[in-house]
Amino acid sequence: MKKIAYFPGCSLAGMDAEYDEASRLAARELGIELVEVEDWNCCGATSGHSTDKELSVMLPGRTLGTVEKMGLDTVTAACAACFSRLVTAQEILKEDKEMASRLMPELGISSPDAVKVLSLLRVIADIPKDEIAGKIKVRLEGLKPACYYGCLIARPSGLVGEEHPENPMAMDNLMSLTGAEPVRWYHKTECCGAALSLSRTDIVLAMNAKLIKMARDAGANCIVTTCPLCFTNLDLRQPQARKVVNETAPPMPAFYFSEILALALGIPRKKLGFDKHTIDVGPLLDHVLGASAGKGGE
Amino acid sequence: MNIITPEKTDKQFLEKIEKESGQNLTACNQCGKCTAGCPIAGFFDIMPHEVMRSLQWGLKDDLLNSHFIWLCVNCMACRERCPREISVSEVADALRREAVKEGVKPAEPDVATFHKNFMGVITMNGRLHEVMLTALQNVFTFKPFKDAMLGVGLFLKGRLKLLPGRIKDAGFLKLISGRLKKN
Amino acid sequence: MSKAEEKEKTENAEKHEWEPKIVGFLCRWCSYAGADLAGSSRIEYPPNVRVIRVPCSGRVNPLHVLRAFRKGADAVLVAGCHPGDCHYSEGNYYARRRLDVLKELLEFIGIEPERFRLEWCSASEARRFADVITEVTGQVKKLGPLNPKENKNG
Amino acid sequence: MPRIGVFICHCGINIEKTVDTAKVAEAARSFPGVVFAADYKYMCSDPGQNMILDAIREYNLDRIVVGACSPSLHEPTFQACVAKADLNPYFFEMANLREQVSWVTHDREMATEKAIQAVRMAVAKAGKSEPLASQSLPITKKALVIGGGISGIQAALDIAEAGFPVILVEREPSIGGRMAQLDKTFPTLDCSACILTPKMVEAARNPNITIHTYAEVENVAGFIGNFEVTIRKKARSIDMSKCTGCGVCYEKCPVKVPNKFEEGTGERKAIYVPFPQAVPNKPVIDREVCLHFTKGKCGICAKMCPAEAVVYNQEDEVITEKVGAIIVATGFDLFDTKRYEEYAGGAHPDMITSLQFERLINASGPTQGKLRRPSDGKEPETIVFIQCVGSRDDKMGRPYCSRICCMYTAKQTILVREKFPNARIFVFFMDIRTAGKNYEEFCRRAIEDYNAEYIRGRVSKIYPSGDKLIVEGSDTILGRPVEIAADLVVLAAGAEARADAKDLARMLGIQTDQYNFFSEAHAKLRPVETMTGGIFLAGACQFPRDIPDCVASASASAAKALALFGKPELASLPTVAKVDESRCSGCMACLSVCPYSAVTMEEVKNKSGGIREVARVNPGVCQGCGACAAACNAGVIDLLGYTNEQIACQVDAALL
Ligand SMILES: Cc1cc2nc3c(=O)[nH]c(=O)nc-3n(C[C@H](O)[C@H](O)[C@H](O)COP(=O)(O)OP(=O)(O)OC[C@H]3O[C@@H](n4cnc5c(N)ncnc54)[C@H](O)[C@@H]3O)c2cc1C
Ligand SMILES: Cc1cc2nc3c(=O)[nH]c(=O)nc-3n(C[C@H](O)[C@H](O)[C@H](O)COP(=O)(O)OP(=O)(O)OC[C@H]3O[C@@H](n4cnc5c(N)ncnc54)[C@H](O)[C@@H]3O)c2cc1C
Ligand code: SF4
Ligand code: SF4
Ligand code: SF4
Ligand code: SF4
Ligand code: SF4
Ligand code: SF4
Ligand code: SF4
Ligand code: SF4
Repeated sequence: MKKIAYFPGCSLAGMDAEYDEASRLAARELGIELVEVEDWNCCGATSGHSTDKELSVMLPGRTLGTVEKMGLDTVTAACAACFSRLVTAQEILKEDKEMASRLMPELGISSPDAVKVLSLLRVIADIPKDEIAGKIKVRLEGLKPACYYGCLIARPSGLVGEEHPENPMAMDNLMSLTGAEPVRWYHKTECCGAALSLSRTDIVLAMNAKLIKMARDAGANCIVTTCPLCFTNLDLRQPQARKVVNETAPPMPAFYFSEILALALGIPRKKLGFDKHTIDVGPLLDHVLGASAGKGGE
Repeated sequence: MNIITPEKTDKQFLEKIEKESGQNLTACNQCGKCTAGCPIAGFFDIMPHEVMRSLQWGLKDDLLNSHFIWLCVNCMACRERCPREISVSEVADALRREAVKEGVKPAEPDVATFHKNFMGVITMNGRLHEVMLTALQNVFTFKPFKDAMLGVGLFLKGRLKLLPGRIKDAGFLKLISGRLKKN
Repeated sequence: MSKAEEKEKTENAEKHEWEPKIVGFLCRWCSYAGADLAGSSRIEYPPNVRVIRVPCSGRVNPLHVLRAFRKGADAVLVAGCHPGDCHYSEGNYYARRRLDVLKELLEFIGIEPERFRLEWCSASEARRFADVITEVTGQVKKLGPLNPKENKNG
Repeated sequence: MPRIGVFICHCGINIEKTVDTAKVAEAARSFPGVVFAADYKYMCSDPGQNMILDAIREYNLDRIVVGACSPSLHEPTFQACVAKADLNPYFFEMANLREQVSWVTHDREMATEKAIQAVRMAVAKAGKSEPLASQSLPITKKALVIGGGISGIQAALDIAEAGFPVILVEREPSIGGRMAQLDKTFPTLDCSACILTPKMVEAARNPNITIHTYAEVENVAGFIGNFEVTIRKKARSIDMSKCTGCGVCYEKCPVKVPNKFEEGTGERKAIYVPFPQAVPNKPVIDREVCLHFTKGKCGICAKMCPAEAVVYNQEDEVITEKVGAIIVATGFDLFDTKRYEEYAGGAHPDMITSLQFERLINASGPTQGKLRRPSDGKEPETIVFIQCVGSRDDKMGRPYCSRICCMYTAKQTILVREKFPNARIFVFFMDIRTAGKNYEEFCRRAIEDYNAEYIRGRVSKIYPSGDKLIVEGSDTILGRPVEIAADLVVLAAGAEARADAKDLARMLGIQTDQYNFFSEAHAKLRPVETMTGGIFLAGACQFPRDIPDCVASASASAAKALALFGKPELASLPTVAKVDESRCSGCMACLSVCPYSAVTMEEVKNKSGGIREVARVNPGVCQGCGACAAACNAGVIDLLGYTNEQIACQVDAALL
């Protein structure tokens, strides 16, 4: 079993425990053990770099140092914001030699790129296709996901390791392996506005409504995310967003990509926290799993 | 009277932000692609390309008092598509930090309060705690019941923890709170 | 003046005292034109290179390079068109073959490889030309003079 | 001992600003052999040149050194100047104090020092210079034109009309180039075919012009006045002498493929004429798709042809031609708009390139000029044009302005307005560049009379929604984002160098710029010449150009070729290799490296009467590369003008 350091981040440890659970389970099925970073701290998110550049390096920097201490060479974050902060910290340390020489010893970092930072999506997408295909137990035919990557997992290109900042395909390809039929849509990496979720909810709701509409127009019957902030935004805030635009079409179920993957890998539905979703995913899952003869169902 | 004169502008500000953001600000040719693709532009008071133009002039006060600096979510759509390879996102960051440093009264108090609360919670615990953050946000922005209904729903679904997690490394907490106080 | 300041001053003076001499053989079709373009584009670079215009990098005889080192050059640069772009179709290949051998010889007699550079630089690569000169000058400054005491009359 | 005069130029303040020219002149006075030194404001001006002539007379100078700009600018000027005083032009040397000193060094002291050094080296070299003379060479008074677009056609016609033969090589089955694809042309809106077709026919009829279509130049050897080119005429599978151009053959051909000439908007058969006005108007079989060649069956066209002109087993023909001048007129490619992933990957059917637009609105195009939405055939009500797609974009590696797209976009808005009086027509632009005769007026007409709505701002994203394309742009003048639901989006794709321009440049031994467009010898003073003698540039292969500019540059390059043909003979290069036969061991090292086979081995008699072989250089063939001189260990073969001794002196002077 390959060991990869795992930075759950505040969202997963707090509100989004079901993503955490699904990710660990799915990864294990695929031969990867996610080892939680010891005594990890918050990455600082947008507030960090809005306040103080050095602090915005120190917060994720400590994690990088800890991973080195744990003797692991790769760390993954399930949350796009955490992932972005980790990569950016590395980048700043690489560029700002002065800051690097001051902070690195304190944080226990030997070299800015001593550990590789990968998004959880990338970790799984890097597993050979056949290997994943061989482990799919439940075909999720009838699931038409709009794969939503969000802004921070595909940008800035060159730093994050996704193929294209406008039309990344890693998640789409994974979804196809499960038998789902991802739709071609054009808002895969459009921002959801999560950073303003608590302070300018009005803006976030408008962005949310647009994303859901675009996914629906493209023929999707659910939206799949890689990031807890995106998920919270699209799931938890969706009822509010619907009100703002007087939406009459049925709500759009949202999932984490690892939940879908876990289902397809044969992990029982009830072990995955679908009941915690705000938008009811039951009917859609009944439909999809029913179609595959209830093999993965309860 | 709102007339620009060279005397009213601050060219050093351009240099400062250039350095802080690592972007070549004079490279901007005002094509407007950043504004065109920005998901929040419809809510801004100053458009991303106008931010760049204002910087080229050195209109420091306009910028530090803008809503823009608080509303930009750093999604980097602008950075990805700018034909001159400039990141307005980085510029927004630098301006925001500058505003904090100079103690400018934020045009978006709720956003500024959010960042402050956020940093407060993590310096206390090393980690974020949504209940605490939401509570603080609502108290400090005088909107006590905002999002409360969401909160109850989450609580009932078992998605909210009421007790914050805290990291063990007290030294690090001290280090970051020291760093914060310096500002 | 504090001690530290004094030290810095003498260090600076020392730095200023010695400017390396670099002889550059530039092909007139590409690198010489690239150097001209650096001029028209007003790209500044260190003034240490003394340029000899040759019709082709293939014109440069290894003996010319050796002579330069013997007469006190701290570095020698030969620059020509990119492989495949030679105005005379293959002069730069001959240059490479010949000068690679020379490079080994130079290493053998103890001249650091950084002191002899064979570079490809086209007529449009003004920036690259300036960068190469800046880089070589920097490297040689770090290495110090080649044979500080030795003859100038051999 | 030579008597050397040194002249240091201020170039106004270009040199003087950072170089203390008086000090340089002063220093020069102490260099060995220097008997006179002075500085002056503009050496290349008449008074400057007279100053040199006066000094030669007064001080009896026999070598001249000028420290000024780059020799690539004014070496010929000063060589001509000293020749007036009956000095051999190779007694002149130039030190480059502007491009390589004053413009790249800010510190005045250092710049002055570097300038002194450069002059010292030039003086040292001049001291060892010898008089050089050229030989006269014959000129083949025949031109090769590569590329049969409007530029190539114009150049060929001009040369032919002056009475010299021209060979025109075009790689497509017809001449015409991009212009043949256009509908109407700015700024006069004449129909492209109406003005181009007569020229194509004229070129075909002119007895001095031989056109090879479906052909490519495979090799070029030789030098100015004396090139030898190899041309491959690809097998057309048609006997051109029998074919009457009746067109029966392609009517019945069962194979349909996208037509490249229609930019993929229409189809053609496996046997085809690319467009109705093609010259020659005779078909060609595309062997990649023809069933006879891919599956070994069919043969319908041969059966149908009343003239028995279809020849399946025809083979490529390789011919060689001797020419004295070559004009390159290979034109341009269009930027691949698919590279803009944010524009829905450039791949939506209702998003077309500007060139596809030309075909779709063209009465002889695939839709007979009925412009409809490609996706569903509906009449477009809202049309959005986007300028600078793949131009002025560092991110795409295309920071330059393509020069033609502002104007052709204005033209296209007029053309659509004529078809759809009620449509809304939007144009997103960054700047409107209309620097040409009647161009600005033309563009204003599009805006004022044809009601094209111009929006200043670049588009960031385009995506389909429902049956519309949503265009997300901005109006930077108002400072607001703009969103338009369009039926049809036209991308003004930028112009770029032909994909294979670099290969052609290598074959010809000419230079390309950083975007792979061919480089002229000097942007202002020699704009249609290349650095290689006898090779000239015409049209858009050099940089994006519209038709008026293409035709002007084509005529200019023709004039250059004619100037060459007007000479009775050619002076050979004086800076050639020379062998000291008495010392040559006959090792043949020089012979083996000469790229032009200018070295041969000749038998000579020894003093003792024995016979031995020595190297000998043909000065008419030698191009002065010096590879031989570098190869000869004994220093027997040397390059005049760049002798071993001269280089050694320069090295020594550099290190004093
Ligand atoms: C959409 C659009 C609209 C335009 N509208 C206008 C307008 O209204 N008015 C105007 O003035 N200009 C217009 N232009 C510009 C005009 O098309 C060009 O100025 C002109 O066609 C360039 O002519 P050219 O002969 O230099 O190149 P081309 O037309 O490109 O011709 C080059 C020829 O060389 C051939 N060739 C290439 N390589 C080789 C090779 N290796 N060997 C042999 N043959 C080769 C090609 O097949 C081609 O036939 C427009 C351009 C575009 C893209
Ligand atoms: C301020 C300015 C800056 C410029 N900078 C640049 C630059 O940086 N780069 C660049 O490329 N271009 C530049 N230009 C443009 C450049 O000056 C012109 O392109 C160029 O000089 C035009 O040359 P010409 O020979 O066509 O015309 P002119 O230079 O005008 O020459 C015409 C000549 O004809 C003579 N003449 C006129 N009528 C008669 C007659 N009836 N009989 C006999 N002789 C007559 C005139 O006396 C004159 O000597 C600049 C122009 C200006 C105004
Ligand atoms: S996209 Fe870039 S160049 Fe264009 S206006 Fe914005 S910052 Fe300036
Ligand atoms: S980073 Fe800021 S300015 Fe740029 S597109 Fe995103 S929100 Fe707009
Ligand atoms: S000779 Fe050259 S340097 Fe002198 S004035 Fe003329 S252009 Fe300028
Ligand atoms: S090949 Fe025959 S059928 Fe075809 S056009 Fe020529 S003559 Fe007519
Ligand atoms: S032989 Fe080839 S070209 Fe002729 S009709 Fe058949 S498919 Fe067409
Ligand atoms: S000509 Fe106009 S449209 Fe074309 S690149 Fe230049 S500015 Fe853009
Ligand atoms: S210089 Fe020598 S190698 Fe070069 S072309 Fe002349 S003879 Fe040949
Ligand atoms: S290399 Fe020198 S010695 Fe040998 S054949 Fe040529 S000229 Fe003679």
